[in-house]
Amino acid sequence: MMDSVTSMTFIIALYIFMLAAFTGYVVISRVPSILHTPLMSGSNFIHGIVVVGALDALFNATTLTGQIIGFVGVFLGAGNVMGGYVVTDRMLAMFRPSQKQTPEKKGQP
Amino acid sequence: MMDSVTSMTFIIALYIFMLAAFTGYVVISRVPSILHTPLMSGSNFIHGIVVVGALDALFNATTLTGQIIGFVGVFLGAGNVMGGYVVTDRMLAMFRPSQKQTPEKKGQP
Amino acid sequence: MLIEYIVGLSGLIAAGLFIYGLKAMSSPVTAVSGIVTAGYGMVFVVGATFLNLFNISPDARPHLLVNVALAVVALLLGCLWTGWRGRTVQMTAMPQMVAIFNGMGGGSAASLAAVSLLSDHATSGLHLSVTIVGALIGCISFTGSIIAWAKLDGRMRKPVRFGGQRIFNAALFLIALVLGALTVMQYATPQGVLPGILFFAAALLFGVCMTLPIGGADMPVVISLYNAFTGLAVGLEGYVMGNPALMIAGMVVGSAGTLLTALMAKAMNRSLTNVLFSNFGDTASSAKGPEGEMKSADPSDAATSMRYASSVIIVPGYGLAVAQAQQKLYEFVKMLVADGVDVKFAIHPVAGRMPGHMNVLLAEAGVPYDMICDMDDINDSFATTDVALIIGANDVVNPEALTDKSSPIYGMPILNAYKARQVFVIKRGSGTGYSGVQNPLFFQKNCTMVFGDAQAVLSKMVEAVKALGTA
Amino acid sequence: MLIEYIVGLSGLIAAGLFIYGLKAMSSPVTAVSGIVTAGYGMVFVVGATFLNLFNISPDARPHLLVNVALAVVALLLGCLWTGWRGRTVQMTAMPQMVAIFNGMGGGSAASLAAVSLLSDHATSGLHLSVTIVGALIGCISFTGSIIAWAKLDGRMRKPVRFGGQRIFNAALFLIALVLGALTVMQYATPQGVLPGILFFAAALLFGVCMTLPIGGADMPVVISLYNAFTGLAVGLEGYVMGNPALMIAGMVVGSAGTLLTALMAKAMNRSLTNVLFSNFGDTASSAKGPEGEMKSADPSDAATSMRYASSVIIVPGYGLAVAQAQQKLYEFVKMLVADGVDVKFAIHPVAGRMPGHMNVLLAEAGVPYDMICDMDDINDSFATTDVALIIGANDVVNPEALTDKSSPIYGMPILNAYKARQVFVIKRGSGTGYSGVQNPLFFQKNCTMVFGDAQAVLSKMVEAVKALGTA
Ligand SMILES: NC(=O)c1ccc[n+]([C@@H]2O[C@H](COP(=O)([O-])OP(=O)(O)OC[C@H]3O[C@@H](n4cnc5c(N)ncnc54)[C@H](OP(=O)(O)O)[C@@H]3O)[C@@H](O)[C@H]2O)c1
Ligand SMILES: NC(=O)c1ccc[n+]([C@@H]2O[C@H](COP(=O)([O-])OP(=O)(O)OC[C@H]3O[C@@H](n4cnc5c(N)ncnc54)[C@H](OP(=O)(O)O)[C@@H]3O)[C@@H](O)[C@H]2O)c1
Repeated sequence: MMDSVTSMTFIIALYIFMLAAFTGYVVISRVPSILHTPLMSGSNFIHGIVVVGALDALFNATTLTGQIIGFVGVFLGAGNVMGGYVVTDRMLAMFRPSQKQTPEKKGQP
Repeated sequence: MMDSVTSMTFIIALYIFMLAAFTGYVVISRVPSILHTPLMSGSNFIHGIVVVGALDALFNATTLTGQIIGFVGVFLGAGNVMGGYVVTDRMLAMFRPSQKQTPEKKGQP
Repeated sequence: MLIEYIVGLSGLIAAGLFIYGLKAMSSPVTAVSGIVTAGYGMVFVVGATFLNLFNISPDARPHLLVNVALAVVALLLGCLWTGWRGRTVQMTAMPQMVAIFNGMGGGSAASLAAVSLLSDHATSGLHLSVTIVGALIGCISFTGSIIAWAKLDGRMRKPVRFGGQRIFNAALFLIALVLGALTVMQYATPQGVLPGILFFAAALLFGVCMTLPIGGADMPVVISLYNAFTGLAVGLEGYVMGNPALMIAGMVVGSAGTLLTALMAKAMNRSLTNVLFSNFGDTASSAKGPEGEMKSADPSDAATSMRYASSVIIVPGYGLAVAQAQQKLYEFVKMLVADGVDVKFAIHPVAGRMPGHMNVLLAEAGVPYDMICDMDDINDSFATTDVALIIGANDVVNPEALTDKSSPIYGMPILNAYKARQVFVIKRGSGTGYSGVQNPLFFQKNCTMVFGDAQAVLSKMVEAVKALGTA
Repeated sequence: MLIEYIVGLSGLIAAGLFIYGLKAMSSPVTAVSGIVTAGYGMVFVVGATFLNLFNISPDARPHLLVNVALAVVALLLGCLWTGWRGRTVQMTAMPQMVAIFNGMGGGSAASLAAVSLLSDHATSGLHLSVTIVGALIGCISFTGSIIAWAKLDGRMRKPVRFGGQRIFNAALFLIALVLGALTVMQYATPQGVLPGILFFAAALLFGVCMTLPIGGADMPVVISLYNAFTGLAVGLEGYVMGNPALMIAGMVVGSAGTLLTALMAKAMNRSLTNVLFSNFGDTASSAKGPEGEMKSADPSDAATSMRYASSVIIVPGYGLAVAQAQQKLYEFVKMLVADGVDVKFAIHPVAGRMPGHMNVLLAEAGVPYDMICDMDDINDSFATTDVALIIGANDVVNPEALTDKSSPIYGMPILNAYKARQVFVIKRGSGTGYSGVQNPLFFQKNCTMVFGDAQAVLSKMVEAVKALGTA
């Protein structure tokens, strides 16, 4: 695995982590409080990318244990992705300015 | 050189470039115009880190040509660093709020 | 090689889209496009991952068909179940829903770690250690989030507490660490299997035990913390798998989530340690503070005086969410506005049980967001306002926070509703709020209580104004 | 190995400090600490680089002493010369100073590339191509910045232009690319040396030729562009050297600088292509626009009416910088303030010749930054102001920009000085500004000219107010 095109040394990994952490910090630091809840679920959606790792693991599974764990991983990851997206999307769709206030309602009975 | 602790593949380099570019963009995007000039020279200072690369090159020079080019590189890089710092520092030191307006003047006759 | 490049680049693009999307979510105007952008990134990178099927290890080739079938089934099951739950959940139940989805991510990260530990091609002790740390964090996030869900969903009413609990938890954590270290040291030997299994068990158990004693009302902060945890776990497992897209996405969420957690805790005037390790928000502190005479009025009287007021500020709180009365409230407000009353909503940053809770509720009811004011913007206006209508809010309008140093909420900024000429408070009885302290505002001269469930009271108010209109 | 780790980590820390510092520079309050933080990062990483001496290639070991001596001398020379120049340069000469320092960075990146090409342990065609691209950009930035300096420093007064210049430049660029490709293909063979040398020559020449035709007044935008170029070159050479700190610092500046350039060009109401490839800002467009009667007054009369006004807004422009009159101006302002006049400064984003130029000038003179207002904040106040005093500004107060579609500055937002009850304009004569168009404001009824060099005029004004005070 270390000879793939995306392999990296530990130091390089630290550089990437540093940059990513800084990015997350800067991006959030000025968010208005009105968006805190959708933002929590939006970032929740983003870490759903773990499903990609789980898929790779399942694809390369050779034992039954591996398959079971991989299956569980993909299921959980997919749930994270889809749930996070749907919930965020629903919340954000509700924030609209008064001018174009359409009477149609979504979801909720 | 490719087996050092900071070696990386091209794809990884792209990831780092992407993150760094995004960081630069976010950090600058909300700077008030009052700081544009010091910011230009401040970022000018930062790319002076090239002197580090030039030092490495000079340390490893084996030929006269290599030494000359390395020397020039270090000289130019050091100039970038020092000049950028001094100029930025001078400009920024002048921005002070009215309350603690000290009468002492720096530099300029 | 080519496939590797394509997959690598797809991760790069996805990571870029995630960051871009997260940035776009920082403004209500671009927020919707932000989540959509991030969504495209996700579809893209998941799709590209299937290209890895052309590149799997030789050992796995015989299992290819089964594995792909399993993957598709797992994907479908996961997406369908959470998609359905996410679409149909009530807005007030959002916190616990987010907890579940977050826990799933943590569990997925933990299973990634398990797979790495099972496979025998780990490269270094460093890799293994990172794997273990990621697994620990992922497991805590997994079971911790489930407990958080159970509490918020009302399936676990009381915080579970016993003597020496902190020592027990600390011991459990240490045991998990030791088991993890054993697993690393005995990696790829038969003796390593048992410590490995026990390690996961201990980590999962620790997630439960760590969350059990925390009061239900503190859960949103804890969920946000676990959200950051899952991000961190995903980032670390991404390093283990050599997948920079996971590293970046995970770490971005890890740091953003940590900041969000800190902002939340700060807005509630607590420290994170305090949330995690103190027994606050539980002991229904029966030490009732101020006593005195509460005036009360019936809904139609209150509605009438608002109808003829020139300005009204509405302060919604957790009780509005409990009563699910946001639609009725907006109906009432629309009638007032039609009659020429100047109505604004004042939102305290920690009103409700998660940050922005009230904004979401009101947005759901269709309240335009330019009627909604942040605390700092509106606090000066109360003094010049005819009526402040407080609906199911308590702590966020408690003036004791400004004056009484012994109060648990001392120091929390509040909405100055007490300064309004007339204050109406809709609540069911004399129940306290989240912090368990009584509110002297309710005994103030200019304050009138309107007892009853918010939904019922507001219905009556709507009727009353209608009656006035036709009169 | 240990040393490699230490050096690698020092780069990590430095990169973090750079980013942190750059972020801190985004507010006047934290800006000073920002550059200091970045400075610590630089000292740290440069110091750590000397650890690499324990780790140099075996071939280089015999030259160790010489190389270290050379390095120390070069460092000292570079630091001392630019440190001295930077300390003593006049504030008005900042743009050209930044140009020089920036050019040095570009040159350093180019020499890094040359070293890589000379050494014979390049690993792949990709590496070599990146090296060449970095070298090209670095060379352009190097010589281009020097030309920019020469123009701004008044050593090269006229833009050099000739027929077919664009075609010539395009051809030169192509030749440089071809030579670069040849260099890559014949790498490490004797035949590769000549194309290599010619490549550098062509790239350096192209930097000169690209910059020659651009008008002096456009130089700040070009300098900002070259600043981004140097960043990019450093980033690319950082990749070649396997040094992520260079990659990050360079690319951060590359992207930040690009954004800054775009903001600058936009503020001047131009596109970047327009700056680079049109011959704007040169042909002293003698097509004089409005004609009419200009009223003029002498300094003491103007000073007197300001002394008795209740509010004055001052609009400084490029002429103030030319006349070096900022200290005198503030002296005058302090007297007005002492006499109870409400004085504000209105700064147009592109007043002067580089963004923030006026802010720096005024800050240098000690003007507190809360007297200084941005265009958007103050534009509505002109209509209610007694006196607008325009000093050496022209384009930024030209109302034609709002109305006359044929004007080259049409569309640029301006300071609405023309709306003030009384306008005074200090300038030497009827010279036009940067854009070369006449300003109808000067012929307006409420406008009075005060002719003369700004420094001289302001001295007289100070005298006049002093005289009034004692009277
Ligand atoms: N937003 C966050 O992120 C967050 C997270 C965790 C904790 N908190 C904390 O939660 C609190 C929020 O303050 P708050 O003022 O919104 O709420 P609160 O202080 O918890 O008070 C809610 C009030 O609503 C009333 N109520 C409950 N159900 C009702 C119903 N169906 N109809 C009418 N009234 C009802 C209750 O009184 P009755 O029982 O008498 O009806 C109670 O006094 C703060 O202390 C904050 O620190 C906030
Ligand atoms: N800030 C930037 O980033 C930047 C960069 C490049 C270009 N620009 C452009 O530069 C222009 C800036 O506008 P501006 O209004 O500041 O300046 P301007 O339009 O260039 O006008 C300057 C005026 O100052 C007068 N002047 C020159 N020397 C003087 C002295 N010693 N004493 C008194 N007056 C003197 C000149 O008239 P006399 O000759 O009659 O005295 C001239 O009309 C804009 O068009 C902008 O687009 C800005």
